Amino acid sequence: MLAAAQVNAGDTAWMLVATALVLLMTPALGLFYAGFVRSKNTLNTFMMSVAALAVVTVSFAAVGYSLAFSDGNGFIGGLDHAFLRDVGFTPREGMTIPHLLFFAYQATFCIITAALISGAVVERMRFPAFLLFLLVWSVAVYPVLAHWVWGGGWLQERGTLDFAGGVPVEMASGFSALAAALVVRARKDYGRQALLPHNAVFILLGAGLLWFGWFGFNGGSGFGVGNASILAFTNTLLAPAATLVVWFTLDQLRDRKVTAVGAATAIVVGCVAITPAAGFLSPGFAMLLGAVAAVPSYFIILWRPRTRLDETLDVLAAHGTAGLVGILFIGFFAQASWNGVSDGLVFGNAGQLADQALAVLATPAYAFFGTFAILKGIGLLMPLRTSEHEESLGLDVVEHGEEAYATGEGAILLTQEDGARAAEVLQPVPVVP
Amino acid sequence: MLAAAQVNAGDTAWMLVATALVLLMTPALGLFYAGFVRSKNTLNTFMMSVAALAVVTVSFAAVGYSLAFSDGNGFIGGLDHAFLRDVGFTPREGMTIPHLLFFAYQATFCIITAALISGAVVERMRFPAFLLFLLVWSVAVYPVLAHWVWGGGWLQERGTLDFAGGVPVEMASGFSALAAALVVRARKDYGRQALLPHNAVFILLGAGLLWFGWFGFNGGSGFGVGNASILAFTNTLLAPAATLVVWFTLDQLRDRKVTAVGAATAIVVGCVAITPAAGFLSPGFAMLLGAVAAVPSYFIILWRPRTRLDETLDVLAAHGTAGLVGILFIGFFAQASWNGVSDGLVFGNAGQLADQALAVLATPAYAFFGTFAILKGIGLLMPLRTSEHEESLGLDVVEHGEEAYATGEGAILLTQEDGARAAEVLQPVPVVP
Amino acid sequence: MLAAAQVNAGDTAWMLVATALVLLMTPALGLFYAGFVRSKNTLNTFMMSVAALAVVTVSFAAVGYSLAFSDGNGFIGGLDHAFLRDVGFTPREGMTIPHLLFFAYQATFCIITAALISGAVVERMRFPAFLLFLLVWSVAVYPVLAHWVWGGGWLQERGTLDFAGGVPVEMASGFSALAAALVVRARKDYGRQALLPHNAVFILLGAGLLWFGWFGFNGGSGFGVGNASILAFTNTLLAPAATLVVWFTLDQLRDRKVTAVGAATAIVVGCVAITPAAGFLSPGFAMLLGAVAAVPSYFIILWRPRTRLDETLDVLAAHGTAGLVGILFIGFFAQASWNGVSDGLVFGNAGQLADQALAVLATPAYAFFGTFAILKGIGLLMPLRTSEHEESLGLDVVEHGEEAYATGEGAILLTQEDGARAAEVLQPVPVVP
Amino acid sequence: MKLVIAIVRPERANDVLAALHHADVRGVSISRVQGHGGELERVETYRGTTVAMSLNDKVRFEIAVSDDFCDPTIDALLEGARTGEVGDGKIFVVPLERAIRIRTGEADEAAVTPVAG
Amino acid sequence: MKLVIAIVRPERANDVLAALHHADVRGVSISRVQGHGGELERVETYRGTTVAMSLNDKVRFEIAVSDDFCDPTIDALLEGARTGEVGDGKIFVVPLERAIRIRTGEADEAAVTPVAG
Amino acid sequence: MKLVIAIVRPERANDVLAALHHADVRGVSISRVQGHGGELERVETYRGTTVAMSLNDKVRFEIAVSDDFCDPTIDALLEGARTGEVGDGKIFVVPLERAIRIRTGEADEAAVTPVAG
Ligand SMILES: Nc1ncnc2c1ncn2[C@@H]1O[C@H](COP(=O)(O)OP(=O)(O)O)[C@@H](O)[C@H]1O
Ligand SMILES: Nc1ncnc2c1ncn2[C@@H]1O[C@H](COP(=O)(O)OP(=O)(O)O)[C@@H](O)[C@H]1O
Ligand SMILES: Nc1ncnc2c1ncn2[C@@H]1O[C@H](COP(=O)(O)OP(=O)(O)O)[C@@H](O)[C@H]1O
Repeated sequence: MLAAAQVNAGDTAWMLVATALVLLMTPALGLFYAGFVRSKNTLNTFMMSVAALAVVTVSFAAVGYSLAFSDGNGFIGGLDHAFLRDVGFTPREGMTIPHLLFFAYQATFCIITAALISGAVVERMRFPAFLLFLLVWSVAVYPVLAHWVWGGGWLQERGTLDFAGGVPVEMASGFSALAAALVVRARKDYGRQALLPHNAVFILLGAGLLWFGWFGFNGGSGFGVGNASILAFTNTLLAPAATLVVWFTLDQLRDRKVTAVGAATAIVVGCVAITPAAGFLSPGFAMLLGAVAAVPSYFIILWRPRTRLDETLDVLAAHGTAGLVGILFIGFFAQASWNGVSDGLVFGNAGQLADQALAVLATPAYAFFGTFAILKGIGLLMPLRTSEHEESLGLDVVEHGEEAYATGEGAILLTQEDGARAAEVLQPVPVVP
Repeated sequence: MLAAAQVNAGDTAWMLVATALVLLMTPALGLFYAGFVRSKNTLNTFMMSVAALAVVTVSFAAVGYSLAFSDGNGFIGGLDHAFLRDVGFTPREGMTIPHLLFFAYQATFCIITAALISGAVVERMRFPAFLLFLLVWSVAVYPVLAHWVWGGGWLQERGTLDFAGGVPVEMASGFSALAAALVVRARKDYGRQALLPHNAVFILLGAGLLWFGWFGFNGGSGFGVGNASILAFTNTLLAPAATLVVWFTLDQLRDRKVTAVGAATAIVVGCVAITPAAGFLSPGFAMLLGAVAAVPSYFIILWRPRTRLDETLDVLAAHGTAGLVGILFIGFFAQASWNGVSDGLVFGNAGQLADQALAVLATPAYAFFGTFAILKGIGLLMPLRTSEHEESLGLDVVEHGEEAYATGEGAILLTQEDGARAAEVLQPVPVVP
Repeated sequence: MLAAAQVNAGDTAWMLVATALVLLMTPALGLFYAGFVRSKNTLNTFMMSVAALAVVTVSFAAVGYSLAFSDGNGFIGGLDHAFLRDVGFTPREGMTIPHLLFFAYQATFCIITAALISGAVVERMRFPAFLLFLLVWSVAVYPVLAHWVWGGGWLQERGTLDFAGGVPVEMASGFSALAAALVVRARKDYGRQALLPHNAVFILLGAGLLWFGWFGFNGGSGFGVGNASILAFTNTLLAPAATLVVWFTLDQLRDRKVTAVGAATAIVVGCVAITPAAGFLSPGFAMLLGAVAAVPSYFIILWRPRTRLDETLDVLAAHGTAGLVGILFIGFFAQASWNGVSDGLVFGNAGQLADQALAVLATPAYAFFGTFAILKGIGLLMPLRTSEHEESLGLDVVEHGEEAYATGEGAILLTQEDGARAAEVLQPVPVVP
Repeated sequence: MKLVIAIVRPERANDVLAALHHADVRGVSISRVQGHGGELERVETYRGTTVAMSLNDKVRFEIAVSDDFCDPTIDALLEGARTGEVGDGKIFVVPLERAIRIRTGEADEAAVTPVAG
Repeated sequence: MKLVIAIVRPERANDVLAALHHADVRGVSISRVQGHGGELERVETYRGTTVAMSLNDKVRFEIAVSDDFCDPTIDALLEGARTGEVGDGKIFVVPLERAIRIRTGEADEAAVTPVAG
Repeated sequence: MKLVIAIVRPERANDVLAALHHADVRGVSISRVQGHGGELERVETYRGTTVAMSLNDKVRFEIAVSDDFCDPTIDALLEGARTGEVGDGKIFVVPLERAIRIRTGEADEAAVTPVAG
């Protein structure tokens, strides 16, 4: 039970927790998303996140991790760690936690990122098509972007900073969601009927659990309990609070009502914005970032439903945009006296901003076109969405054969033996022509 | 990424987690409280906790932390740490965790304490007035009391013991709630109609999450993994269990039915009672405290609704009273052989009881009159409560423009462009005189 | 606040968290189970888990812990640690965490195990009878089995391996549930009507929280941050994912629909299967175990409702069976190069399989007959189940005098004073003969 | 016999029940409905989606009474439900041909309010 | 034509559906209601608030039938819903002037049970 | 006066409301019901329990109208609710003897649609 010499117990203890916290974020996201849809699509929406837990964990262990984090070229890693080969207790170069734990931590990131994209296609995408999408996306898109900034890829080489995933997580999910919404197209009633969240308590609780998990997401991205982690952790408290305050103010100005769904959204936006920058900004600038990032996301969320773009749960606004703002903000306000790594433009290092800008150009492009191509490809193999009739029945019944809130009235027990009898009993009214 | 020399990795790892756990308690409280109200006030109730996350985090970072924890006089701290000045990685004197983390941990305490008070005024207080209240209370009341017992104030000087917040958290919220209920006055239907909890599952889950978070609350108040923390942590398991057993018994004796809402309440009462005493009592006396504290809270909760005092969610009974019992209990049963600090009366040190009694006199007075004055003051600036008509509509629609459980039937989509058309369609039936 | 010399701060930090995580599992289980029953039994079902938190914590502190973990004979421990005597800060022999923390961690195991059994008897068992059952079972069954594998009992002596509770937790709860279902017998409508889960979101969220907690359950069973813990932790991510993938496939093959309730079940089954084996298998074999364990549980869950056995929430299939598979799997695939302890048959050590087989024979027998006898005994003292009439009213009203989702309509406020008046108002319609 | 249907405000439901009780009306079935009438719509916002809610929560009473009991029942409903503000609701009276008590199978007057008499 | 309204126990709802099915009644709409009748109130407690619950959950059936089908429908309802204990519920029969099938617009008898006749 | 009852698909409820609005029908009460008719059952599975769901969600409209307004109301219902597929629902018309506005106590025609006139 002795750990390898260079493993630090305190760092490892924290990273175990951080990993569990990030894992929790995926069911929390399922809950958050499920609250947003109509009750007839509740389970399907939640299941898209559960599916990510299933599919992406396996694909990431098989090849995703290796493609992201083993040696390769500037674009993509190799297959040295495929099927967890040589992923054991000995820490990776320069780290103080077991390699296996580092893998588990990274896996939870890929899982939630893939799950996030579901927000763009809920209430109409077929579940089998989404399963296939998860599989391909988690191999072809996430690992590439993770490699760029964390696995020794070209952005990391250039010096682009991304503390906890502005590139592979936030911008990737946001711009992938945009592509997914375009390929899968709008729900049939979108823009014609009011499609309202069926349970705002789930949304608020989901947001609360997400924030809780995000302490592991950002606080764990220093891979230990060093200063960077402490800073990232504290900023994850401060930035979303600032976002909330600004969001409240905008809501109040707009129509004198602070909304609960808006507050839940603000928590997510604040957490997203600070994600890339968490370990690089002073607490004061972290709060500024939280405040500033509220604005574009707020107005995109206001504007988007007026368009034909049914990017249903606004992943682009909440993740893509806020992540982009966070990445750029580093370029301005990174402070070497806090992060020990690099200054931003405001502290005299304009080059950092250039490096950040590069990420902001390349990531959306790769995520968007990658996702677009994947979904178009899957569309050739199988239909991407349910029929109009199925859509109006609701995906819970159609795709999963279940209802979220069953009462049992009118439910006739079928046993395998009485299949025949049941069929007779269940015969519908003969339809008069 | 190297931490300052005197930072201990294990202590820091645990305190990161403890901070996240306490942060989680505020959404958990929102859920717990939301379950208690009628469905038309669900979101408003939850949002009062979310508002604390927004407002108090900012106010605490700005001045609250400094007023509590920087040098000052016996009554209040100074402004040395205002706007987090000099709050960095170097631990505070005598501590083994980064100062920034200590700040974050303390912030989560102030947040939840402020949120607790909302229990007294749900279902009728206007949201803007509550926002302002949070701002003022988190600057003028909490930091003062925290300074008294933890920041070098007069109670701490005298030797009053308060492990995790009997004074600034539990008694403060309880007696502030009493004042708030008196100033804001009863709901219009209070005492006339049965106002029942709309979702007891939220109450039970909320209580479960609160208990989970409380391990960070009490277990973290030793600021590391030393003996005091271990003792506090274990007592946070044992005491609430004892409270539950006694509560079950009282329920059973009263009308032969053990209630679920009662069980959820017992969990909170047990956690509250052990809060001040967690690191000072042996496990056996912790269980005794849990058992004993059940009694007054139980009977106050039974008696209060028979009065005109609509202290709606019984913050006084659950927090004020149980916190007071916990503070006093230290005076009797503190045991130096377990806590390494001080004995209580039973172990031969009567002076400790006197010090504890002092806290029990001064804290309620300050919290009560402070809150009373703040709310009266706010009442001069703006109405504290909604109109009777709005109250009967429900605060979700009135204050937030949302419903917790929307179905979409009868919802007509408005877009900014067709405001005019909508207005026409929506014209109500001309009222026959 | 100085810890005893041999206490390791990193190990202790992690074990504090692991304990809190396992504690969280019991309310999570309450939520999970509550989602499965009809709405009129929601609170009763949840309360069975809350009752375990109350009763078992106390009984375990009083005698259970001692019977399991103090010196005794091969069958059962002694009373040296009864009432927590000599359970202090000094670690147990060979451990690096305070004894008190070790106790707290073990207590959370006994709590959840007892709560699990409720799944067999929900919707009809009387609450007082269940309370008594919890008391006796947590003293007479759990500690014995825990002693066998962890407290120096005969299985441990022989070399049987059980990392985190295949014997005292999973097989014990599963086979106890079988006995409980046989003694308490089926619900009156079982097999005649469709008894459906009233809230599948609670099921999914419950499963998510359980998985989250399970990282503490398995990851903490190495009692520190050593290699065994890291391996167990990572396997707790990988194995359930594999189970999910297989379960999806089986669902899809069966009737072309992947179910959400099935997915939640798969998460639990995967976590259970890896529990005994978590620290002994390589990640690859852990995934294999997760995949393999899905199959028997899947088909038992399919087959059981066709029988007269109303083991309502399938504890036997999800826990008993999967735990058994996990225990046996160790005998085949344990790998000393990963666990540093022992090899299984496949790696040349057939003896390990024999030792494992012994546990698989003895544990179900003890759990089944112990539970059977306890319940028969309680049945002599008091009725085990409610009347048919009460069963159709629902246990929330009958046993707890509450509704989970009250609306307040038709609720007439009773105050103690107007008891008389109320009685008059409430007089029912005189019944025409 | 008549079937009296009343649509009232949810917050008056308990007052209506009490008024019916005092009028010796015992049998009654109630359900939640949503109504559209003369009340103003309220505007709600969910992220960028703004909607006008044209329905208000109401409670629907359904009461089978003997002819003699029809007017007292209506009076009780009016007493319990009236606030004087728009949205108080409506009472509808429909002819009832038969009423049967399921427990006994007995028919007509014996099955409706007043129960004994 | 008649509109038959029945208030039954929720736990009998499926039996009623089956009985209706055997009586060849196909079209039916059901909803959840809460009823007050001869059943005893139950007392509930939420913290210090003690209340008497005067309403019980019931299921309401609404069935439009042709005149000939009225009696068989009532028989089926009685068969499916009766337990013999207080609270079994009531059946009400209301005259029905018109019935229209929305899908086709066709009117009267053709639109109600029995559908093909 | 008539009481018009319509059972329609939930997804058409808003269209029906709009159609009623255009027909100048203002007062309406709606509720959620579950219906059984000519639609196919769907099979659902919960762990090992397989069930056939014989009921579909519907929305029930209840509209009191003056005699003159009966046909326009039915036309509006047909227009708003029809999709042409099985399951579109039914309209029932029941005679209405009295209608009373609770707020004012005023009776009959004045209390039902059309409100003014
Ligand atoms: N003609 C009608 N048919 C059915 N229900 C009606 C009718 N008119 C009103 N209602 C019901 O009564 C409620 C109150 O009606 P409204 O016209 O707002 O009140 P008031 O009678 O005070 O003007 C409505 O929300 C609706 O549920
Ligand atoms: N006059 C009535 N009008 C409307 N509903 C009634 C009436 N009488 C009884 N009910 C409904 O029938 C249910 C059962 O009635 P109850 O009088 O308790 O049963 P029983 O007929 O067996 O005496 C009630 O809960 C109520 O929903
Ligand atoms: N005779 C009836 N009585 C009451 N409700 C009915 C009746 N017939 C149909 N319905 C209601 O109308 C809905 C649609 O009826 P259905 O027969 O499926 O459609 P269609 O008229 O298109 O054949 C049913 O689900 C049910 O709610």
